[in-house]
Amino acid sequence: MRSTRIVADVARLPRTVFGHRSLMWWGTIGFIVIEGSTLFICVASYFYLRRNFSTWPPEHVFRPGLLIPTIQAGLMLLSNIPMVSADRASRRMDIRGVRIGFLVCSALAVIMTVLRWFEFQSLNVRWDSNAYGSVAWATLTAHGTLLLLETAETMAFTVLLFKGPLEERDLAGASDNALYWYFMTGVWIPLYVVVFLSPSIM
Amino acid sequence: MTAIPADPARPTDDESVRRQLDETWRQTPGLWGWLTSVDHKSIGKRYIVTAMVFFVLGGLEAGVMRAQLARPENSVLGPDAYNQFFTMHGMTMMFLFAVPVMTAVGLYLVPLMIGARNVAFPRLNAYGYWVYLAGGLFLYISFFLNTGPDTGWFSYVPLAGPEFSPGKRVDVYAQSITFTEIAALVAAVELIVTIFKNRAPGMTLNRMPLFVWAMLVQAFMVLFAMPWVATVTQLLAMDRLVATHFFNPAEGGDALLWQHLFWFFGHPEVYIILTPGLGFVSMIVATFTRRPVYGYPAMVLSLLSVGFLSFGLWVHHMFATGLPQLGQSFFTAASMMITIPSGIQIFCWIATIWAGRPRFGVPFLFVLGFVVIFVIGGVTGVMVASVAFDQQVHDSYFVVAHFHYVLIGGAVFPLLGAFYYWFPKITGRMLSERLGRWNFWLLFVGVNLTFFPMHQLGLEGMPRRVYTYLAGTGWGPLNLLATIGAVLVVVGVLLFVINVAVSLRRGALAGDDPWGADTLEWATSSPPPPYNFAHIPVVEGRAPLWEQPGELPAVSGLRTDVRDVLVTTLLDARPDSLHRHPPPTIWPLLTAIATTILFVTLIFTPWGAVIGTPLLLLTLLGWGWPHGRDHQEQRMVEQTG
Amino acid sequence: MPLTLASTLVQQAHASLNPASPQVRLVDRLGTAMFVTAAVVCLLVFAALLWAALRRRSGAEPVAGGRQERPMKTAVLLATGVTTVILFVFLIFDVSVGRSITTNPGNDALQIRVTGHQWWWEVQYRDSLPKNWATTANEIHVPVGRPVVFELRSTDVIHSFWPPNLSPKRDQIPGNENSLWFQADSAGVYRGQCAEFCGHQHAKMAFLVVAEPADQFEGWLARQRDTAQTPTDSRARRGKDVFMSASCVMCHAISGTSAGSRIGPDLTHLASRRTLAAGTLPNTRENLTGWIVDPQAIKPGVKMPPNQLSGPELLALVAYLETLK
Amino acid sequence: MLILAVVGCKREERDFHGLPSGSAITNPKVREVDLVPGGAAPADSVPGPYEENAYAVSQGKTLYNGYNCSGCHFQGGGGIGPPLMDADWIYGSQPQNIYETIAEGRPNGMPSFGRKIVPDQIWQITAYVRSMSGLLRKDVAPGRTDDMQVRPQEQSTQKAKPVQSGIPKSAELP
Repeated sequence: MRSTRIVADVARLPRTVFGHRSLMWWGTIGFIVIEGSTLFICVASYFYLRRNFSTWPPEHVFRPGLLIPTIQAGLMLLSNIPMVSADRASRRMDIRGVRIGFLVCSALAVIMTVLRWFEFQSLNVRWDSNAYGSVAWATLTAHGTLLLLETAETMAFTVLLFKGPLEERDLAGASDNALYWYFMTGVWIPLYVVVFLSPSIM
Repeated sequence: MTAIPADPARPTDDESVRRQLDETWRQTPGLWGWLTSVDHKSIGKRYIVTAMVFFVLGGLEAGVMRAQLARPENSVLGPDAYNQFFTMHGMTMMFLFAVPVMTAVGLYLVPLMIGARNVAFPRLNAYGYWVYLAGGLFLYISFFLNTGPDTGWFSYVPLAGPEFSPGKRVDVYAQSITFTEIAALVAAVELIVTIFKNRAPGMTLNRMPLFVWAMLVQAFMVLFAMPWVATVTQLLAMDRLVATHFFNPAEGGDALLWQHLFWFFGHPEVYIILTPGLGFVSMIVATFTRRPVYGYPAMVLSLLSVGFLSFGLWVHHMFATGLPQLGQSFFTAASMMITIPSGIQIFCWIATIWAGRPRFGVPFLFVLGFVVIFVIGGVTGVMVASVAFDQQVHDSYFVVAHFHYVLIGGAVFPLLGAFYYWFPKITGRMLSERLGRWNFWLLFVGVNLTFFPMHQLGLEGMPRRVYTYLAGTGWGPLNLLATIGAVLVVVGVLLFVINVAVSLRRGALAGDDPWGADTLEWATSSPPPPYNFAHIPVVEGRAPLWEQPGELPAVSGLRTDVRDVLVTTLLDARPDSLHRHPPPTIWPLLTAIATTILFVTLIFTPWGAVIGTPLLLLTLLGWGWPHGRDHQEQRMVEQTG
Repeated sequence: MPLTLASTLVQQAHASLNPASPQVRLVDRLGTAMFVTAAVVCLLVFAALLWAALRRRSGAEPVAGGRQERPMKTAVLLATGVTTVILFVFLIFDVSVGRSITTNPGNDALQIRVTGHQWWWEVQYRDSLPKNWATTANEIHVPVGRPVVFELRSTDVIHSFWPPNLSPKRDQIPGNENSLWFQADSAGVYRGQCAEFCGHQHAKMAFLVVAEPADQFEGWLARQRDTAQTPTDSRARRGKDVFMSASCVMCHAISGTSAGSRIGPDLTHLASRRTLAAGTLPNTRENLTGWIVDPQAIKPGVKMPPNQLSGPELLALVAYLETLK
Repeated sequence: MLILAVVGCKREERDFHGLPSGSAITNPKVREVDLVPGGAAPADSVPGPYEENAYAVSQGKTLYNGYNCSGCHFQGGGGIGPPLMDADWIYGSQPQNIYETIAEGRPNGMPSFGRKIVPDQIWQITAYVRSMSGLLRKDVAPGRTDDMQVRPQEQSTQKAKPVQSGIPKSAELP
């Protein structure tokens, strides 16, 4: 091994960093890109298949119900308020604020997961009825996996926040979890427009 | 007499630094240590070995196919077996060999080249390998049980759909792709973050070795391409298992949807395999001509534009499907355009060789062989980019010849060159040059003999993926010639295996830097210690070892009693923060097992989700839950409330 | 059993190297031009590589930068420029060839519907009057010098229609109708084969295109429109009974009889065809008998099952089939 | 994984030559008189050769449609002939019963196909008919076809316990 001469000392560098300075943040962005692509492919397939139909939804298929999906979309948007506050609290090292934010979001996540079940029924079509049903179900399922994962992660984090031996960097982790939450809820809005609104308005 | 250091976590003299680093970073001994390792070198090595095993298996499959095609109406394989063989060959080479081996070499080398201690997410890295291994085993166990996929690596619907491919063979196809795509995506994230955030201080983006650039571009291509195939195979699985209608024209589905989605991945896939190869070539050319590669900015821009353009070519795989002429011409233009950056790289290498003082070591021979074979594959690539010509030779042996020239030239030759080049670094021993020369010439002659006649066969009308052909077609003699070539290739690969086996025990000891190379991996010992570098080096130029012939500048201050790594800024690689890496852990393996259970049971019953998902979540929890807290440095957050 | 197809039957080699239509002639010209250019480019690159690697060297250790790099820059730029120009010329050539191939065939074109099946080709000559339709299989007759438009379909998986001497290929995609046209220049028998992997017998899914003078073609077509003759010979009559009462009738049609199933090839004029089993066997009595007894020995995986007919039944059946001119 | 895969062995065979010759059931006792309700073969009768072979079952499905079985039975829902996708079996649900029904025919409309369909294919159709009411393993039963969706795929059909019902009143000869 080559011998070295020391030209600098890095011992005083910070150990807890937020945002793009943190490794986890970049990792999260990576997975957001992957999952975003998956959802994009679902939407692309949606519009590709749509060209094969003269009416959309196809004949003899009811339009999707809008009540529950609209509540869900609203909830997704609103849930960002507690998550943003938790995110900010984590950057202030305000553990109490993070705990409250995560507790609220865990509860919301459970509600949203349950609502997803009813959203499937609001589609008013089965996945094996026709290609329209297939692609609508697939899009909802793809996003549903993200929702499920994020629900599990947020709940696990909440337990850790209350129970676990905490370190500073766990708060940076909480902030990265918030980033994923923004993505998961934010990406739902265009999906909601495509899957639920577009058959009614276009 | 050594002075007692002020801070026991940061000894100052080299001896104790190394001893303590070794204590901290080394892998737990024994089988348990192997299963729990999170070291990028340990994982990289097993990744490479596994991929090479699959390479040999894929090659054997090709050998059996060549035996079948050696003469007309041969009976080595029936149609059912042949279809499984050619599908397995394609899938193995694409998903289990080419992409993983490139990624694996990247995972091994990139941290060493950029002066890092490990990849950014060591546990994720372990998980990626285990999932890849599970996918490969799943595919091969299925194959040995006569459940090998038999509809081609491209598995066009409706042939691969539920009506025309009963049984589980195509489900195995879809699911084993999911395994390997997860592994590839995980590795891509890994590499991108490592390259972005773990470079040695001073290694700004424009000082990165060309191989690191190549891996960065490859990782981004993986990130944007692989989700397509992972998604489209899931759509296929749903069509087959729960009767969705994505590809059923009678219910509004579309067979061409599969082709669009598949080739949007499938074309970049070729460049995903190729790009690391280009990186190898740049490194070998620089070392063996004893000068830096000419035109660094042009090389980097070429890599970037190849990566970018490769996403605009997918339709040239669909020229015979009857898409509108105008749109097709656009894709012809794009396909031809990608020749320009590839050409620029070839020209720059030739210029570098011209200006340097070449040494004809085996790695360099492979580079020369690469240029010849790759250029032939490149010019036939331009030919098939033409819509009119492609509609004639599409799905004929001409195309088989073309892409084997590209992939063997562009990936296998550079890879073998890289093996001869980096083997001393990885094992501490040199490969035999004498066997290496035999290895090279046998492969070079064998590959040309196998694949050159196929151009002619294609022009004579021989379609791809036929298990036999009739004597009256007159395709017999050239096929026999190709089979003879394949025998030479097999012998060549066998020599390579022998060379590795012998050299591992008896090869000449390599020393740190046997080739007099310029990049950081040659600054550490061979094989590198678990922590890679005792002190993280500081980089001041593109060829650090040539520019700093004596002592390397380095930084101090990382703790040696925990796995500290240095995080630097994205563009300028200024030291920014310290990050603590996890110790060895079994959870990535357990998570991979849970993933496997989920994926495999899903093909047999929807209840798989009910069994597999909780298992997966549970293992993820075990993975993420903090173990063994270190209270010394990290202040506990105050327990308020 | 020697399975000698057909080189005796096929006058022209199965190759795009022997163009027999203006379409393929154009493509051939494009291919040749590109091939010659490609070969020259390859040789130049190899020569440059060899020279760069082996040239005599003198002087000091090479260093990056400085005056030495000026000729390198010129050379790289020049090579890149030449590459770009070549590609541009190729592109223009390609687009113009593409245009010529896809021009409108004109109004007097003959229409033929070719449907791909696993693993044979259904060929239908359609007409405004359905009674003038003629259905055959695996052998396409076309008049020389008249454009022929092919309506390409598939009812199962994707196949690809490719008679290399006459036309570039075009996929037959279920749910997605395609077409192409060509015009045969010279009379001859040309072989074509499926070019998209379609399952077990993709390898033995061939067809013949018989290009013949217009009057000969019209005569052939008129005969194909006829219904099958009722056999006069007693053994053939008995063969017809075998056909109608055994498994044959479940899949095959013979016009003018009660056999009307469209699962397998139409056999109305079987004896007039040159090959059996989609271009796999010459149409001889021995081959026909062997095929009926055990098709799986010749095309493993084919949809036709082995038949357990008694000796006399078999002979009668073959005798009947041979009357189907 | 191994166990699941091992179970799959037989599922994946593509046996192009079919059964060895002479393996067809030629039960001399099967005569018109025996074909009254209740004359179904006992449970220990010959097992069907293709009950575990997905390829053969799928061939059976193709033949079922190609030979126009659906002309009378529709897609299993019944029409002119009795429904095939319910639990109700007039002449028994065992492979041998079904084979005999196809080969010999039954009173009240089911013709005899013994001479027109080779035994191997009858067995394939038999296996498919059983899959329609969920009597085969799910990993062997076919998925959907590339046609209009008229019934749930056989793979997802729940197994219904076969009931020996005898000839329904409506189908009795007047």
